[in-house]
Amino acid sequence: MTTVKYWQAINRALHEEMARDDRVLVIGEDVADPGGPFGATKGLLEAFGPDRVRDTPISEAAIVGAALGAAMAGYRPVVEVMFLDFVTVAMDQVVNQAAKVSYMSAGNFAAPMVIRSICASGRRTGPQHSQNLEAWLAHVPGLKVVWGSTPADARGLLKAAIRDDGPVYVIESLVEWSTRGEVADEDEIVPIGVAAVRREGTDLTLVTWGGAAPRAARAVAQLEDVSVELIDLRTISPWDRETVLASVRRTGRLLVVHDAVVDFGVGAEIAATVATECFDELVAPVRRLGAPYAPAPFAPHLEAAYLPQPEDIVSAVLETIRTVRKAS
Amino acid sequence: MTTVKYWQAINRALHEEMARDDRVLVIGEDVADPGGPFGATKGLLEAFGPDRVRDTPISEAAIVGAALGAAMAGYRPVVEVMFLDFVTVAMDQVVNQAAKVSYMSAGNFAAPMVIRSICASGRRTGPQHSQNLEAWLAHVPGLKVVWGSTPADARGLLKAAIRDDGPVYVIESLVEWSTRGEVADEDEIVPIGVAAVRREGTDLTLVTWGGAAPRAARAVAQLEDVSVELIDLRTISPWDRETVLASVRRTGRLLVVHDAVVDFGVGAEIAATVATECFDELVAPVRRLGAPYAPAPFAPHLEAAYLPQPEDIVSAVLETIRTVRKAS
Amino acid sequence: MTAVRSQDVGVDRELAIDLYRTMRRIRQFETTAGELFAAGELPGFIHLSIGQEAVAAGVCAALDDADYITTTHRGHGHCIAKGGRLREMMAELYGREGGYALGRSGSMHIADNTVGILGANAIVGGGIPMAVGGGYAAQLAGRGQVSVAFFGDGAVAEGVLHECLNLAELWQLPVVFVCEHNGYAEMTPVSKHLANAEVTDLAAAYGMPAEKVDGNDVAAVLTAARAATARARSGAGPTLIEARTTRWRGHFEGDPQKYRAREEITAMTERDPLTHWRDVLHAAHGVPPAELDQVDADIADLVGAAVEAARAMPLSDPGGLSRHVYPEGAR
Amino acid sequence: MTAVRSQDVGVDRELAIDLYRTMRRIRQFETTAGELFAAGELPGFIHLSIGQEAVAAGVCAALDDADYITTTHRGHGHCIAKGGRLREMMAELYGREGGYALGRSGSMHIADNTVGILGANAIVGGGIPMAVGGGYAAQLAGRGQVSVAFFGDGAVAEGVLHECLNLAELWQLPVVFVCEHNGYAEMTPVSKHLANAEVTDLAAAYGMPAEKVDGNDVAAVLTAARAATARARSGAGPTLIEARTTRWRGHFEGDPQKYRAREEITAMTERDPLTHWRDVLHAAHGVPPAELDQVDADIADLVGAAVEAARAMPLSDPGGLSRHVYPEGAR
Ligand SMILES: Cc1ncc(C[n+]2csc(CCOP(=O)(O)OP(=O)(O)O)c2C)c(N)n1
Ligand SMILES: Cc1ncc(C[n+]2csc(CCOP(=O)(O)OP(=O)(O)O)c2C)c(N)n1
Ligand SMILES: [Mg+2]
Ligand SMILES: [Mg+2]
Repeated sequence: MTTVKYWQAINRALHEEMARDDRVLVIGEDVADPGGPFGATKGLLEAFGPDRVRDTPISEAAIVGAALGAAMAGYRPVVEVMFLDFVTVAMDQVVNQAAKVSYMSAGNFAAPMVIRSICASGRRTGPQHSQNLEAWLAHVPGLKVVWGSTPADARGLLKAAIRDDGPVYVIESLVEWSTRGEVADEDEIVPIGVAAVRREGTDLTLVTWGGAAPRAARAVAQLEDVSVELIDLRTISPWDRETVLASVRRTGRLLVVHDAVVDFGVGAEIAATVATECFDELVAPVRRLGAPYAPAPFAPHLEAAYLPQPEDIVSAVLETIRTVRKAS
Repeated sequence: MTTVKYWQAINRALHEEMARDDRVLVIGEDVADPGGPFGATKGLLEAFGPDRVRDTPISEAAIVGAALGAAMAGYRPVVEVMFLDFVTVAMDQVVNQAAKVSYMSAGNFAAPMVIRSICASGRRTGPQHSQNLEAWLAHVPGLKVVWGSTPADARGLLKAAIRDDGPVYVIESLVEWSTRGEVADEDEIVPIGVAAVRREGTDLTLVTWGGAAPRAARAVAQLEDVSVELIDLRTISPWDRETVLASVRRTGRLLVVHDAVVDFGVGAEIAATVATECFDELVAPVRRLGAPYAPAPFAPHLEAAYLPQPEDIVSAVLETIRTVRKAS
Repeated sequence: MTAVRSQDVGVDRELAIDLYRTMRRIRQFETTAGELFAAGELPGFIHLSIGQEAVAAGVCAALDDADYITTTHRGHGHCIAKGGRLREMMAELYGREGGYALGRSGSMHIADNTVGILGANAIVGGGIPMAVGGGYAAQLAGRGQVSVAFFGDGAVAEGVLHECLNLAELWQLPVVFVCEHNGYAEMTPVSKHLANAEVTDLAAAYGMPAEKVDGNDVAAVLTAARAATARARSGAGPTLIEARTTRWRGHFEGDPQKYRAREEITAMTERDPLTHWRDVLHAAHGVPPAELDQVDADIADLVGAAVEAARAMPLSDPGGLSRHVYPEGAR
Repeated sequence: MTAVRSQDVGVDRELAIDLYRTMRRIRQFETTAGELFAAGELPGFIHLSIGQEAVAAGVCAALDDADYITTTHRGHGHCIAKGGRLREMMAELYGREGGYALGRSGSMHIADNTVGILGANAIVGGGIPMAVGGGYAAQLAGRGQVSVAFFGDGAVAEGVLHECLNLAELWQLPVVFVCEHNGYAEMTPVSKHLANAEVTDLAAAYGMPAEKVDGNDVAAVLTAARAATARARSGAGPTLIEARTTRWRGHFEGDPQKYRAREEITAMTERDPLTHWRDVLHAAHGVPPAELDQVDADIADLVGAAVEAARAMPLSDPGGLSRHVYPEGAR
């Protein structure tokens, strides 16, 4: 075990995977010479050379598509689309092309590629740099979507993503960039599709991921009389239905917490699935907590009011616990 | 009342609105001289001239953005992004720009514009021309999303969209293009945010919209012993919660039917909301029916298997009716 | 655009006949597909490249199986010229289990990894970045492969092309950009969609060598393609070829073409790349018309057999609808 | 890029001082913002245009309130030059209720419909189409307005710019494209992101008049802007101006700039547009340095007052978080 910062864990995963498999490439804006806009690709150029590590122009559609072409031709590119918001200029390549290549060619081609983006929500970057867009990506068949909230998960998921034979969208939390955590010395993979039960509990299942996960953990830590099972989804698509459903079957209550706008967010899928599958076990209505229906605001106190804070989460837990099904 | 085809109803709305308000503009690929790739903009060039009706290059990002700029400068452009799938090359302009302009400028600017796209699902156009992407658009605060399934609604919603002071995404069903229906002779507006109760019922609430709505109607027509309340949402965002919730409070059962992939689709939002708000009234689990987790296939029989057909809808209704809450 | 004489550019008799054969395969495949569509046998939309065959044949004659191409909604010709199999293609148009993609993808999505067809594409401009990626892979692999992006004049207005021109030139990738300039984007003439219809000028602005050729003259296309691929294989970077050509049919089958006069179409057919090449074959290589008629007949049989085979195939299995959403098996 | 002499281009004493004043306002506003950021008073990211002030001042001096601009993440200068109010801007950077956008949007999203600022933008290239739309509106309105898109050399690699160049030229819109070529896209030098750093070549490929100017010489910029806006107002269509300039600071405040040598920055400061213009003011217009020192002092007071005002404002009200998601009230 070594203690590293979140970004260093990402950096380590990239170094390890590039050393392990020389088909792995890293391309993106500022990723080579500058070592990444925030350091995640430091040292890669020096270690693996300019063929495999390349700075690109600000041409997200072209670079995602170029990564796709290289993947179809046998390489395993990791392409950085700096902030998640910028995927909006590359959606065709992500959605119509990369995600569908295996299906459209009936397996004749695959797209073993990774797209990495920072989500800067919580870092006061304003409406065009703070969007939590995981729901869009999850709605696209063929695209896997992962988001580690700890250094170990950020590393392990990225490694798994690079080894996956299909396209994986890896989201990273800028707000956790300098958070430290332990990572294994050996080659630890966090399998895609497997949630982490951060804490076991019996009264309520709290499902969260990404930027909201650390805040949810803080909230749960404050709760004394309530036993919350805290699940960090880690993979948004395909999400770990079994773990979540089994948990709610035991606890009878679900709260989903995420930083995206509640409406039409990933929480809806989880809540709807649980409401259907655990219909007989639920003792309180499924509940979702997330951002209000508005773009992400810039000012620190506004952004704090916008994102679910530990105290909001505590209140939501307590209210859910208090709700009981009316006699029917 | 006149009976017109779906596309003619759209055409009529455009003629009427352009005649009513000379700030209304129509731009897009093939919309002027050719009268639209499928005829929806026929006669506009002749009636309103080349200033207000313009063919554009295949540059969706630029033309959506240009429409936005013109809207901010006081015009009311209607820009056509031919097939809904093509919004992927213009997502930045739709999501980061048009949808956020009012918010980001705190009302200093507004974007009174309409984006029209065909959804060709059901017309054997294959994986890149058949996507039902309304869930993405609905997840974007500031963007309204409407989708008429009848000639009258297609006309009335488009007229409402053109008169709205913010950006409205109008989806149109290619599969209904030649379906006939009655439209009022007068200036009929279908207000945004108001669902249509197509049929009243007491046993189950069926919520649908867009391409699935006609098939759902056919299914409901076949059901003899079950009383289904059929709601055509018409507006996806903001959706008519009141109508849906009031209905489920009476029927105790919800089935959402849409053509999009079920996972993370709009059905999730509706099902999750109903599961929460009607917790005590639901007598059966909320249920969703939609496309399986795969891109849209091309071959007619595959596409038929992919989209919810009347018989699938009938089965889902009957199964939901048979489910009862276990004694708890 | 200077006229090219076949003999001067190293096209021998055998190659000349091969080029004809390729064009004829395309013409026959598409003529048949058009008829089948009109007869209601083929579903969906199909876009034919009849009149443009020399571009596909000429460019692909400069390529090997290991080279890559990406193409467009109007991509049958490129796929055939690159070695795509008629039976699997036709079966795909029919939506049958034996189609290239089990009938799930249709006319606009032919792909074949055995001959480097990275894929046709239903998004205008969508395939260009993939070809650049193929070029990046080729550069890394160092085996002298080339990657070709086919696209139309309409795609020139899509920003992604420009991103790709810049990237390919910046990285000196072995990519050939082939613009099939047929003067239309759907129903809109080039005068209404490009401020400057000289696509070579755009490439030149990036410092990229660019050449305009008569796209209905297969020798001219081949000559340009040979120069471009040689440059690419030698590590000297990308080239753009603008091939001026003629789309005889509507944008899609069923398009009534109200936007252009019958004379325009008639004039086009007078520039038939196949007729022209038959003349060259006769005049320059002494190939008797009867020999070519036999080629035509053989190809008609081949295409006919592909149709019969497709018709005989089972419909693709709806049970397999969710297969390959994720890749199956390790690669 | 030929040197421009202020007298030769019709810049009189008053205008010359005005240009200085604008540049000084920008310099002072941003210097102060940089200090406040370093002191931890301003949250988020800020991107300063120090060293590039002549572009904003020169271009906007050719514009009226009725003209439109869109700008970028590095847009303080353009907003100030176009008439943006310092107090509302500073308050926005502080995230206060009195900010242009109630503190919700921050440094990268200044907009003001009273002076035609359609908006700064945090998406590279994102504002360019909006400026084209402003140009379309201007063309329709027929009142001789012009619409200007400011963007950097990095944005030249975004496809959307090319779509916009094509569209503006095709429609002959009254648009001026102003590329602030400072040689960097974040930490990446232009040699690594553009195959051809001569941005004027790209515009020329569309048939659009294009001119390269010394972006640190406000008279040169103004001269080019006057020609471009005159052309636009007369209905003769768009122009591109490539202004070569110098970004003194890091990409964002706090950027350690490991990717360039200290000497490079020092060399830049020797091309200070303000120092140069002070010299011109003195030599060509006889303005004594003391008069300019007074201008500087007045502006320092103004910016100081803006800071004080912003500090005194209440934080913006979280209760209003969902306001204006949809436009409020009829327009
Ligand atoms: C992004 C996108 N926009 C629009 C379309 C609709 N569309 C299909 S083909 C076409 C015209 C393409 O013209 P061109 O590139 O010249 O190719 P051609 O059809 O002439 O071969 C258009 C607009 C599309 N498929 N994708
Ligand atoms: C679509 C998009 N991609 C990437 C970024 C991140 N980014 C912000 S500024 C910038 C560099 C812009 O360079 P340039 O256009 O030259 O402007 P400058 O910063 O030099 O003024 C980048 C890559 C972004 N904001 N938007
Ligand atoms: Mg064309
Ligand atoms: Mg720059």
